[in-house]
Amino acid sequence: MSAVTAPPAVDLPAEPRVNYLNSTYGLKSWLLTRDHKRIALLYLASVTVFFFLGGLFAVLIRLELLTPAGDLVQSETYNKLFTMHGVVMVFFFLIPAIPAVLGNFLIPMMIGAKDLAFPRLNLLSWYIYVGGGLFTLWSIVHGGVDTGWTFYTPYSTTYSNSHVIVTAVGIFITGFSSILTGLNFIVTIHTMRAPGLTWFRLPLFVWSHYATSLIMVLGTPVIAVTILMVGVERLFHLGIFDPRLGGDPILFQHLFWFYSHPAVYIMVLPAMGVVSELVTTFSRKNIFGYKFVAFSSMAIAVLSFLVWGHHMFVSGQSVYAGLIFSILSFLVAIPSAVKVFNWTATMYKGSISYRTPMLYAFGFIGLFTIGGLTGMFLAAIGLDVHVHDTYFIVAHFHYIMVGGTIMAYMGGIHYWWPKISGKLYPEGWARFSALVIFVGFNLTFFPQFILGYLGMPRRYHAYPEEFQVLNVMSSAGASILGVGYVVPLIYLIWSMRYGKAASANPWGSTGLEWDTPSPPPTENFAVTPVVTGDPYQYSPEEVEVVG
Amino acid sequence: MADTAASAAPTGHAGSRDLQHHFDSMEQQRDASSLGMWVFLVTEILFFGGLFLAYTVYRSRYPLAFAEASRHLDITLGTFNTAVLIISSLTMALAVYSAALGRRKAIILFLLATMALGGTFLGVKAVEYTHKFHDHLVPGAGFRFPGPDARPAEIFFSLYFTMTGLHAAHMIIGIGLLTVLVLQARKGRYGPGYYTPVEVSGLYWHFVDIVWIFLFPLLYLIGRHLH
Amino acid sequence: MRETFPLFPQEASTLAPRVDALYFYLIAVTIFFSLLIALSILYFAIKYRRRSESELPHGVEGSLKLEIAWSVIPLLITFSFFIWGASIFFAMNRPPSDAIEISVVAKQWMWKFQHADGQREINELHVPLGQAVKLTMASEDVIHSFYVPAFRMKRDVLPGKVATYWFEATRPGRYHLFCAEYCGTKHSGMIGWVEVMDPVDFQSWLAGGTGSESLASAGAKLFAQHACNTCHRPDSLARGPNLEGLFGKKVQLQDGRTIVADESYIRESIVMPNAKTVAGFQPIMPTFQGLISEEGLLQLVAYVKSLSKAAPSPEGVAPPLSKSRGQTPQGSAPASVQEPPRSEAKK
Amino acid sequence: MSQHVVPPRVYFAVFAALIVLTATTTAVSFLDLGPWNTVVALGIAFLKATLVVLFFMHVKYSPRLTQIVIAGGLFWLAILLALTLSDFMTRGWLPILR
Repeated sequence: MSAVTAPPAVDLPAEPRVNYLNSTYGLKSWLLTRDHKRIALLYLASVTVFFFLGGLFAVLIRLELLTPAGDLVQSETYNKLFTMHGVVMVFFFLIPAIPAVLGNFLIPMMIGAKDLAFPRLNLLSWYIYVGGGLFTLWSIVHGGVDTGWTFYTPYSTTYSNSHVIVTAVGIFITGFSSILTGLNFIVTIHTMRAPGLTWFRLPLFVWSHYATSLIMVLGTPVIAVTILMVGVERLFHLGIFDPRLGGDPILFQHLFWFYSHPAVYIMVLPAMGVVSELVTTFSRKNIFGYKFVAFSSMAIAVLSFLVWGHHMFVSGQSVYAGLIFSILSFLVAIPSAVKVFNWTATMYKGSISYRTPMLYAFGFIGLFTIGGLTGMFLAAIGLDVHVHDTYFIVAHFHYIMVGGTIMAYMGGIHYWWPKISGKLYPEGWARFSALVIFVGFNLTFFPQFILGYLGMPRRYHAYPEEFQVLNVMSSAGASILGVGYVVPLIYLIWSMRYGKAASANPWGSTGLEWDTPSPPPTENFAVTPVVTGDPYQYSPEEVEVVG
Repeated sequence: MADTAASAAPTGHAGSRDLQHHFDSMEQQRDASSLGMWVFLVTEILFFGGLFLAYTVYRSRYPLAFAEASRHLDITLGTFNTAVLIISSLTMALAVYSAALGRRKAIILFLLATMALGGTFLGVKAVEYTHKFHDHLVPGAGFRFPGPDARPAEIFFSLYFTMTGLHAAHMIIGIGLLTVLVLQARKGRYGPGYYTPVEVSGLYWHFVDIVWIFLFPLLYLIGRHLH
Repeated sequence: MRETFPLFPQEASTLAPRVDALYFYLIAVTIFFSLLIALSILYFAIKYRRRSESELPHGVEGSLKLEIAWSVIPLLITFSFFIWGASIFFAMNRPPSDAIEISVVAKQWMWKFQHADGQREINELHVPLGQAVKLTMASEDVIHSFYVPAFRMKRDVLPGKVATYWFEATRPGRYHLFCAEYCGTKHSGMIGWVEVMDPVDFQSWLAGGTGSESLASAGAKLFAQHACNTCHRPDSLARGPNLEGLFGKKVQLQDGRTIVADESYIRESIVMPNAKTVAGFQPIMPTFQGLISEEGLLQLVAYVKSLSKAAPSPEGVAPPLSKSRGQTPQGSAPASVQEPPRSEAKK
Repeated sequence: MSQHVVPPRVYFAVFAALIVLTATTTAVSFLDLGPWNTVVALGIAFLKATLVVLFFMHVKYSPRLTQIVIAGGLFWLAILLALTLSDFMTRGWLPILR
């Protein structure tokens, strides 16, 4: 990264400089923009809407589970609630969130380019995302779908009489938005890096998004064809998975999980990229083992495609295939462990600040470690037989998705907020909401580990009495968590108008994106920067003064 | 591959007009477009891959039923269609060749030939589909299949219609792409300096041909030797 | 009843202690690594907190030795998880040969049981203590999953296939039965109880039941009713393969494959006969899909299995066709309650 | 995709080979080679596909990155097929205790 001395004094812009926010005005300038930064803000708005919609479903589910008897909503409604919670959160928030918002905004700036390789394709991917979203919203308004976000056949193809087709079309369309974003990132990172920016000088944020893009591009088409087969079977009776014709529901599960397990790495890998940036900036130290962290992202991208069978240990899959998937599932855990150890080692002898993004990074590392280690329970095939399809699994993946991805997403939004909006967020409120989120999260999901081992199955509208106390604790935690997420929404919007103006580099970071003013001009850099050193050069001896 | 961006000066005389603002050189822009199309073709490989997996699983489970059902497909039409697509690949390649040399009339001629061959292919498929309809071989309520294993045969025909239908849809998209190219070529947009759209569409067309190269033996040829 | 706020499930089967032991081992490792990471971060965050804004700490070079250490050591630890988990999984998939057989039909939102001697139950399953029980399960509609948390065992029940589930209860009592695979509107209502009884009480409960004839004999009746014996006869000029001694043996198919004749193969050959035609026979058998209910299919499977038991196999078990109401086919000696749970490797 | 322009005679040669291979695969399908029928049919299909990729799609003259991308796509397809078939092919292996 280009040379940096100690963080410069705050240089407030004297007169209003032209930047990407005020370069043009009017709805058309936003809806037809080809600037990757504006498209990132379009994604930020739509992703936030879906996040709070999915959150609303979560609140209703937790309210229903306060009592053992199913008395708040009917069982059909409850089944639609957890299905839509899953569909909206997975396909419309977790998968697009970090790549489409932070990735779109930052990757061109981090590699010193003016824009992504295919700007029009980038705008098209946002319209495809919103188009898919409209189909799913239409199905929600008209009664939703009750098959679970996994659409298992033969229930989804033959026995469910809810809006399976419309939701399937919605997800099918949104899948292409994910493919186009992945394709755009891969081509951009390959062909548009600034002079001097070799692969091992790339920030780890870019490495993790490159690995994520590989998974998006290689995995998403398989779920697209699987949904096509379900739709074709339901509409035209082309019975590919129909057991009455000799079809095999397990074939659907293989095709579904071939994408859906790598999809969970689409959700967590960008979060790891964000955490690598946060830990280095707020420890003000070079990342420990740069090459190992970079290659662990790539290892995760490859190994994530070999492990999907651990979702099917009890489904009648053959014993020997189960053993193969079990041992491979343990292999995919090693790169994640390497990352966590490297982040911890980075903090050794650093200069650690407790600003809000770092609080979220601490939260991520802690909760992701628990989430990852409970994954070991599920990979051990003999134990998974007991905990499969129980709340143990629900707790595991929420620890990684909410404790991991959403924590890192919040950390990333706060860290790059000055660059995105040119304003500083209120530090006091931000630290308060981070702590509330951490407490609310643990109170919500830790009891579910205990419930899971007790044997409470997933997707149950009513449950035996002895599980009630733990469910009440979980619902209490959910309300705290809900508050924790609403507070940042308020003060971040408030800061757009009333926040203090931010300098080009409020955190003293060495990233290329901090060398351009905040908010940046439309073409990112006045002159394309030349990169001469490694990405995280904070220590005095590493920094050489460049003319 | 230019790992780092090439020098800022655009190469090729017609380059400056067609060079998009965020690229530094025509070569960088061409490398980006071609890499973008190849990555897209990889997604198509996996898109059809899911169907090939379903085919492989069910054929290994019901080999005799699949062979019996495959004998109901018309092999002469299938072989003819394969040849039609191979010729269309040739004309497409020649269209890219003419674009590289800037021969405007040749580009239009070969593109129209490719589209005509694509249309022929779709026509033959339409004929085949109507035959299946009359023979009650379309899965669903009206499915009648002589012989003992009607139900695995219905799975075969479900796969047959899904795979060839998806392939035909890709063929239609390809013809749409070529139509746009013909209109642009008439305005003389393509020459030695800038013919990336023709090149990239050529890649797409050849890919759709390769999918058929695999579909043809898997669907039409498996049962022929079992009389 | 048990206390109202349990934090740990009961251990009621021979497998439960083994699964729980692995569970505690994994918990120990999780606590160790979580504390290791959390405490070291806490220590670094305090010891190296930022004193002043202009402070620039010295860089620390990466260390290859450390990277290799925290890659290889976790790999070895996970290898131990894998071996322990796999050994339990093998035990879960190997029902002992002398297990009593009960057929289970899962239907949208209820469990239907039929004991070997014909006794039928819905959402309630009575089983003897200390005796291996093997469930042969099929589904009439969507995928369900037979799950008894106290036995630490779960198995999906698929339409079109026969799934097997086995356990050996070690503690008397009533245990929850759940459907663990989402199966529609009343998925959370598809629950029931497994009642583990002392073997003597189990025999009297079984004797007092209103069951008509045994599973295998009901199967024999269906076998005759559908005139299966016109083709499936032991003599050489029969048009259908001989079914005696078929179950568990390798079968050579016409298309060259050889498969093991398990319950799924027998059920599939009734419903879709020509999927796996036996070598040397013509695919002339008509399909019985829709003509025989799911229970009937399981009874026929039980009958065909009883034919292989009737063959001069070493166990010398009582002939299946005779009505053996009072005595379970295995005639295993009643185990007293105090006796420690027998090791599951009884074979 | 380099600037390399392939002479038309190469295209015509490849075209001829493809037509011959198509005729061969159809003809061979009528002979009873047992399991070899599938192997031969797929072999010819792979050969034809390779010809189209190398010459018509200019991959023979393209930079190494394009070749790596194609190899990656085929490898991932192989993962999907191999691991799924590892389930379906080993279903009956567990010895059933009679």
